Amino acid sequence: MNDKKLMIKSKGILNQIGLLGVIAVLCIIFTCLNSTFIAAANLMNIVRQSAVMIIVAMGVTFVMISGELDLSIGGVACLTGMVVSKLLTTGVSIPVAILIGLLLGALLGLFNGILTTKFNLPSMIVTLATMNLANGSASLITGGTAIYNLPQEFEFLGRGFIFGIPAQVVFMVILVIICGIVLSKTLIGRYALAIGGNADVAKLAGISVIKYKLLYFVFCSLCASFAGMILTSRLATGQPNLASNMMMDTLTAVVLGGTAMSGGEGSIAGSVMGALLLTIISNGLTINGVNSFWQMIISALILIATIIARRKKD
Amino acid sequence: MNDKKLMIKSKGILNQIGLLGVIAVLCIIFTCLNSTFIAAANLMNIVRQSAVMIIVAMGVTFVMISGELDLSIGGVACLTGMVVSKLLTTGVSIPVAILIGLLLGALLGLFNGILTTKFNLPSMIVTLATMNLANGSASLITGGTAIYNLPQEFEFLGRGFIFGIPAQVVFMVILVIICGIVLSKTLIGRYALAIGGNADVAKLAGISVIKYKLLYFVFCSLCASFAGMILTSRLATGQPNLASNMMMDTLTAVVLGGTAMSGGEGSIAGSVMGALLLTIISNGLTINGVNSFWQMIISALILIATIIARRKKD
Amino acid sequence: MDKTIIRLDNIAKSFGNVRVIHHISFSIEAGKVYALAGENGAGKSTLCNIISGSLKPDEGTISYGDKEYSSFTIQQAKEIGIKMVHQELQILPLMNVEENIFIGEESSRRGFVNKKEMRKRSLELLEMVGLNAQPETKVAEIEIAGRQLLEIARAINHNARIIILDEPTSSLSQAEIRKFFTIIKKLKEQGVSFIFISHRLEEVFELADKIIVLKDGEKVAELNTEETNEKEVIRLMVGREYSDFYQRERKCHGDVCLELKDISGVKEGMLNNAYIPQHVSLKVEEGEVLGIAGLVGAGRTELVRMIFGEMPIGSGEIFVQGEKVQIKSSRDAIKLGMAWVTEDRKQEGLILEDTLVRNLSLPTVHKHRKAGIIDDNFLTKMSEKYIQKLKVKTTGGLQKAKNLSGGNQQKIVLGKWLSTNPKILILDEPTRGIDVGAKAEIYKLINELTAQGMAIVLISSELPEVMGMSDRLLIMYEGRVTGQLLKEEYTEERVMEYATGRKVHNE
Amino acid sequence: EESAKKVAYISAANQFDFFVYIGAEIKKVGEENGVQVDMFDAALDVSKEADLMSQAILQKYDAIIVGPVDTQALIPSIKEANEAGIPVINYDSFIEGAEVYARVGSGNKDMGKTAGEYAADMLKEKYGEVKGNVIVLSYPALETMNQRNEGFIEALKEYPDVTIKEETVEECTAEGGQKLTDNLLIANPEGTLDIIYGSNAGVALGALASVSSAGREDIALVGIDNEEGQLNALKDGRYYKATVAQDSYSIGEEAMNAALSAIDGKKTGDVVVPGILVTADNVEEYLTDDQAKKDELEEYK
Ligand SMILES: Nc1ncnc2c1ncn2[C@@H]1O[C@H](COP(=O)(O)OP(=O)(O)OP(=O)(O)O)[C@@H](O)[C@H]1O
Ligand SMILES: Nc1ncnc2c1ncn2[C@@H]1O[C@H](COP(=O)(O)OP(=O)(O)OP(=O)(O)O)[C@@H](O)[C@H]1O
Ligand SMILES: [Mg+2]
Ligand SMILES: [Mg+2]
Repeated sequence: MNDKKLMIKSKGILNQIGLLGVIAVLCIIFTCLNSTFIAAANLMNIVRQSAVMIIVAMGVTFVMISGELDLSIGGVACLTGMVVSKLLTTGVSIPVAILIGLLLGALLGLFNGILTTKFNLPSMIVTLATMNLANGSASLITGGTAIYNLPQEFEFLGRGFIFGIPAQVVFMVILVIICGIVLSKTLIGRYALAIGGNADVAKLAGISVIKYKLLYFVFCSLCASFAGMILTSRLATGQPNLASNMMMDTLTAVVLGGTAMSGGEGSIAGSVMGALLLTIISNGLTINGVNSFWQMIISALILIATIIARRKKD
Repeated sequence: MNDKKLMIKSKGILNQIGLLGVIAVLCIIFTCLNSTFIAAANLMNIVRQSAVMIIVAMGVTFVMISGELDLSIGGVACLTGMVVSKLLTTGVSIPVAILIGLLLGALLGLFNGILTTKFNLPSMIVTLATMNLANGSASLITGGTAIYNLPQEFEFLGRGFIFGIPAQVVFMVILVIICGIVLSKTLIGRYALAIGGNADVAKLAGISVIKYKLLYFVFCSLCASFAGMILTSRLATGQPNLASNMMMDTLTAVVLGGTAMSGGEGSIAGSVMGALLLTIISNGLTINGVNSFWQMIISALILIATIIARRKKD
Repeated sequence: MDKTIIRLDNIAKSFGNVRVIHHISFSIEAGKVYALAGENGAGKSTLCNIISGSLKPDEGTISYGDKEYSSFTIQQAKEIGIKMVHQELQILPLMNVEENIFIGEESSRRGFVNKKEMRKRSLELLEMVGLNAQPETKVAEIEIAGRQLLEIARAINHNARIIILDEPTSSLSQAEIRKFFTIIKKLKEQGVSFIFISHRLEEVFELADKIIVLKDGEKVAELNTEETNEKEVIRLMVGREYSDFYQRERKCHGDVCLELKDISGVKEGMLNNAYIPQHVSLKVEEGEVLGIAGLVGAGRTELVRMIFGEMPIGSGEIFVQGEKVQIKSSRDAIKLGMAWVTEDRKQEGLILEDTLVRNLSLPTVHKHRKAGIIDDNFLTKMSEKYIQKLKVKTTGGLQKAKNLSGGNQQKIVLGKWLSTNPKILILDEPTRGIDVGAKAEIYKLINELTAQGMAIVLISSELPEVMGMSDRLLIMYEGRVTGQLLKEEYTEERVMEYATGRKVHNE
Repeated sequence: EESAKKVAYISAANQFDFFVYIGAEIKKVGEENGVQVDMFDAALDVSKEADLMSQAILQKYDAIIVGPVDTQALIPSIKEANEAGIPVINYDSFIEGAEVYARVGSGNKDMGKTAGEYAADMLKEKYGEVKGNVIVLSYPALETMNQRNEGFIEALKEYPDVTIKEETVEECTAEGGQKLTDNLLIANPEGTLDIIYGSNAGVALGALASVSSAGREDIALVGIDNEEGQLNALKDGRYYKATVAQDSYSIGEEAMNAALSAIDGKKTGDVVVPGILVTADNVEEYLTDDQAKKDELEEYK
């Protein structure tokens, strides 16, 4: 109990410092091993690579803080990617296709949310079901094969630049800033923390738990479907097995960033750094020619080292 | 509030009846569509197919009841399979290889347990790391390729028969009976429920929470490594990406069986039925020629229907 | 002019097929304090939950103004201005004090929370209720009493019209209670009404204008406070009279069971050091009840934590039955024959989702096995025994702990530890939320147990209780022992002098 | 009355056009011969494939046509079928060490070799001699890819001035290929890398997405498989230079014919349907033929 108290006290900041420390140490090591790591092009590459994960992590952070879990993100991203691809190849204009994609995301989020809250079912299973539902549907659209010949302009989302910065990075930064403000400065954020801390207490305090949880689920799915479109745009094809690792990676990033699986605790900065850390590990190792099996092992070890380091700091 | 209380009251039994109901309905539907479904041979096939999942689910049930999560099961199964295959091809005798495999499982479980309890880290991340560690190592053994030419006799585990019953089914039944007794009638089970219910209370009551949690983790990994050997034996090759779906499937089965993700609640019978249900769905759909994408969708829908049905029954 | 704010008509409520509230009617008028009195499980909390909108009644209506409701939603109750301090504390431990005070009622502009305004108000409120904490303090760092103050702050924050207080004082000590009562009286003058529940009848009589007595879910009387007395209320509640509560007579004199020599806690940088026990020495003999008094936050619970190895000890020695011992966790302590009835039944006392049998048998289950198999028959019988002995109001041993009323939960915690047959029993606020009848039973039990040679350490914030039931009294203030008194020397004034640090006894 | 014959078609992974169209062709031929064809998808999962085999055996199909996820891992299942007296036709990778009625496929190693030889030609054209840096994307868990890479590497091994590096993708999908290539492009800046070889549609397309969005025209891509995306890229020819296409239609047809013979108790033995090298030169022509075939099979997908 007592140690726990100590821990909790200074968590907010120190958590992030712990992560930052690990990130810094890794950057130094990778740079020493191969100086291209620190090259501007690679740093931008890292940020670009992590952008999609960070975007999804924003949604996941809210859902997880509110005490729920969303495993469907990968499925939602995949289905959105395929639907948008299909629409684009049948001649629907890009803005309309993107809107429909987001709408689809929102609907899937609503589906997750309603089953979880109104029907009072465990979100883990509900979203798992949604994941399969979405992945299955994504493959059904074409019978399992990919969709090609997307319009050139659609590539902007995943390959374009805004003032010389990759478009997806710009979107990511905007979203992160908004989420940071929402979590710390608005009722939406505060209630997420309260609901995750103890939903009964929140309910007794007159917060409409259902309404807010729905909101978090919808937002999370929106993030996922946006991410799905970016990935699709970047690949310039609709892939029916898109985002198959998204769920695991994103959850890891968010939890690494200090968001509690059981809710009530978490931060935007933490999730961003969690995602950056994961990307840096895989980028740094690849650049240094470490094969993907060693990468798995090394990143697992770094993962453990990070959570231990963070814990010590507290 | 009130409904919830009522619900919980009669959960124990009704939960399972709900699941049984769904299973029964499905069996009837599948049989109507294709009478081979109900053929003795297919029923045995279903039991055989679910045996591995049930074996792993036993370990997961204990860990989850005690309030932790083990995501490393697939990795442990995979690494064990590869290590045992490697040993067998280098001439180690079968019993010794199996023993080493189990030992490896126990060690990985210990690793999970120690990091979770002594270092007080979130088991979700710890076991996620172990999963990657194990999967990475499994691939490293051979550089990522499969291992062939296992001794013929090793196929007994996954393809042999004992009194005309598939060996793995026999192992599974024995394990289920033992686990059923242990959970309901022994300290190991009682303490798992208590620790998952409220670890502080359990600790103050003199239960060495750490010791018992270690035990559950070790047992869980043992189950996983045993499962890994069965799968390897069945394929007669060591596959570096064995059991890649094991974690998701098993967790689903266990949660479907009524074990609470947050601990303190769960049953062996529930987990067994959860696993059976998942197997029946996939078997029934396959037999009826449903393609794998539709299978994903239909099984997702059945999953949702099941948890709703179970909830209504309560 | 009619001053009625709300009126209940024929409210009834059942859980499953157990009827908990039988057709209760009464009105609440502005500026009055209504006390609900009744045994544990009489239905007090249930009734309050109905008024505050967190439970739906099965029958009856609630009128507000000229509107009739079959039930309130929480939001409706809030709009009317009904606030409730729940018996089981409703706090968010991971959020800070300020966030907890304002939860659900943040001042905000277009969705953005207005931190400045809330900071100002929360500092005022903390001052008002006497909670010695910063607005940014995480509630997890505050012990139960502080949390209770926090809830009170929350209830009085906004302009409420009816404030329901379900045992708000159960873990507070005199100083806080006084402060709190002043607030109540002031608000009452401003026209705020209160529903007040407390098992301490003197509090009821001090505050209430009307006393509504419930028995087994029925309203048996609605009395004007001036026209009645404690005896009558007790008789109506329990059905019999209790004359002298605290009949402590020491029958057994034996060796020293537990001795602490100059125990000090570890000074941990960030915690408020003042509250960590320092240089505490004490002795308890067989057959003796040693009382420990002190204000909230004096560090009494922390002291027990240290004895039980659940908090680090910096220096000092512990002797059990004359032998020096190293206690690393409560497991060691239990093995040495100690038992600790914890004060926070929800966090540390009960597995809420488990049955009574499982809760009662938790510390002893390992002793009742045959060839490794748990003897559930025995455990059930044993549990029945304690359920009866402590008069727990329940539908049976298979009921879940969380479905018991607060006082009955407390009895289960007590029973759980009694079942270990300890030689040294530490009771930390053992009668928190327990009704008069049950209290008397527990006091009787204390006498019986000590007569058989048990040593008891009784920690209580209720001065009459700790004075009435202990043979010797230790008084703590900010983590230090400021005084030791023998039974003959007790007076409330003397105890309070030590407890507030105005006087320090030097050996 | 004799009930209609039925054949089980087990695909290794329906996420690839290759398997989908083999299946469609098989179904079409089946229909023409009055044989029912049921399709199953192992989704690249060895265990699942074993389970599908058991199930098909239990359901007493008259023949099983199977494309192995892993040839060795399939051996016990084939033995199971042998014991049950059900003939097995093996397509795609050839199974060694178990008794099948026929093996139909393009020869993975040969296709790899074809791609390797083309790569050598390209290097020669670029530098006047065969030298340069080549990266082979690998996914060792997949046997077909290993064989294709083996053939490719063998073809280039003859030239000592060619440096070949194998890089492993995390997952055998477009995303996996892209992620790895993104990083490889950083590690191998302009002028230090000539060819990336991706021996399956997924990783090849991933590499293409990465290289094209980085605009690295100094790198030529060579691959295997004939997904639409690969063929389209050949048309524009800036990055993707050649692909070795398997003739799924002929493979399907041959496999089904073998199955029909097997039902009558006849063994067909090995049928090799060679892969076709498609480059910018012949892609239009190839696409026209291919599209015609695809349209014809649409209803059987
Ligand atoms: N959710 C529930 N399900 C079943 N029974 C319940 C539930 N809540 C309360 N009860 C029962 O209703 C009765 C009244 O409970 P309530 O909490 O209102 O009592 P109380 O008068 O507040 O007692 P205390 O003084 O101990 O707090 C008790 O017997 C209790 O066991
Ligand atoms: N009024 C208060 N203001 C601030 N903190 C408080 C207050 N009351 C209690 N605390 C917290 O309680 C802790 C010490 O309480 P502890 O429970 O050990 O004392 P106690 O004497 O047992 O009090 P209690 O009467 O609650 O049993 C301190 O660390 C402090 O954080
Ligand atoms: Mg009550
Ligand atoms: Mg205390």
